[in-house]
Amino acid sequence: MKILYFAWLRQHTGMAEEILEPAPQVATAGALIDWLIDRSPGHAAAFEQRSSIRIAIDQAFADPGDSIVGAAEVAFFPPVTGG
Amino acid sequence: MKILYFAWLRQHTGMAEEILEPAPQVATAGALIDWLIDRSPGHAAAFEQRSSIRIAIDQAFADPGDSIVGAAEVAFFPPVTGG
Amino acid sequence: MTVRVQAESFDLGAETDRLTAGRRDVGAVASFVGIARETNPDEGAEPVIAMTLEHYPGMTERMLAAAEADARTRWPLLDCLIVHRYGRFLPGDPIVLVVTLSSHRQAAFDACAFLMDYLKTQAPFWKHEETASGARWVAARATDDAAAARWTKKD
Amino acid sequence: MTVRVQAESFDLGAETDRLTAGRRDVGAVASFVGIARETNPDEGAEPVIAMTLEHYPGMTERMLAAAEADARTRWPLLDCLIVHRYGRFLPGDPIVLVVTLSSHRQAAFDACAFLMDYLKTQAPFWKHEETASGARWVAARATDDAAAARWTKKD
Repeated sequence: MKILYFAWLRQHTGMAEEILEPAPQVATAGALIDWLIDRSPGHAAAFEQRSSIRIAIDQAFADPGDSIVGAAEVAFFPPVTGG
Repeated sequence: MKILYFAWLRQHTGMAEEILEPAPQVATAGALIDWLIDRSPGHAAAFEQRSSIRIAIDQAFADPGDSIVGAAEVAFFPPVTGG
Repeated sequence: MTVRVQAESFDLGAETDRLTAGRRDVGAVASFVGIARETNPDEGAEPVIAMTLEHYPGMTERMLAAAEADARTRWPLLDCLIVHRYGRFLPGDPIVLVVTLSSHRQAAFDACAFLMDYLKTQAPFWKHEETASGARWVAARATDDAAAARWTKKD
Repeated sequence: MTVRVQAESFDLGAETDRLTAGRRDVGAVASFVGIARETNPDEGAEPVIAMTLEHYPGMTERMLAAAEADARTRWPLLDCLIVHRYGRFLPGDPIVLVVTLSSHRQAAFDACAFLMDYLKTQAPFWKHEETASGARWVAARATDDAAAARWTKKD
């Protein structure tokens, strides 16, 4: 599974993306965040303002409760500030 | 006093403008229309759809009851259909 | 802040480049170009071969300048351009250009729409259309008046 | 109907000329250009030296195409163009272009404003501003969300 980080999440994790295989019990986007937070202090910092973090599963906006089973790509980012 | 005609009023009168000195008792735009109607069949035809005719006195929209005393320019035209 | 009433065509890109050149405060440039159409606004009517716009020289410029001044009191505009052509046009010919510059998009959009509604309903222009079966003066459209009335109801 | 996400700049005049070329059915071309500003949206904040827009390649294009399809179901558009740039911009640099073509002006204006509200609030772009005292990620603005919400309340 490809995990993508944008904006200040990318700066905290120190990477734009990583390829990971989460444990089988990590079935939702919210559970994936819990799992990622344990990977490094940078990951923990990235997800600190957790309520403001937006999620996309396979390039579609998603909620923390949405399933990531079978997803190829999960992205985490701040609220968008385009144009 | 310069009298201006636009669009189909101009076509009916056969002229874009004329310089006239209305009789002294012709004090309002409405009275001026009455006075102009008697000048020619073309003028009468121009003012036939009288309720739809718009008036400008010295380049400002006006009503039939508005005074033309001292005005330099009175224009008559159909509802505008710009742009 | 500029108003031009002219026979010549205009260039949207050149006009907006000129308006924004050297500025660092403009965030939003809204623009509108009105074009002569072959299709008649009345359903099922004949195609338009050409259209002639007649106007009231002097009064037109005065009214467009007043409309622009009105727009500037309603929205925080950084600059504004109105170009309106007169004469004979073929389908596809550009007729009217409005460009509004502001810090934020909503002011630019609203002022641009306001000025176009004004041009359509208040400015002394008259449209004469040629079709295969003859020519006619175009009647005022109720939808245009309704669009313009939005801006007075607001107050 | 075109969506482009690119680093290169764009030319408003050339794009609208291309969209209208040879057509006789277009009466209204509404367009919007969003430009990098020196002035910070927050009152009293420091001048912006430069701004970097980061985006989510793939998802951005997909979302803009969906927004365009949505606009086409809401308004009778004859054509539509969205160009959004990414990268680093100086004040005065053009960032985003939306052009909408319709028979009538209201549809063109509304669709253009709708697409801009969508770009500001839904498309995955993130703005990073540099000022004399440092750099920061720009926070989402409540007024932008309110502007976008207009279009959902309607239905």
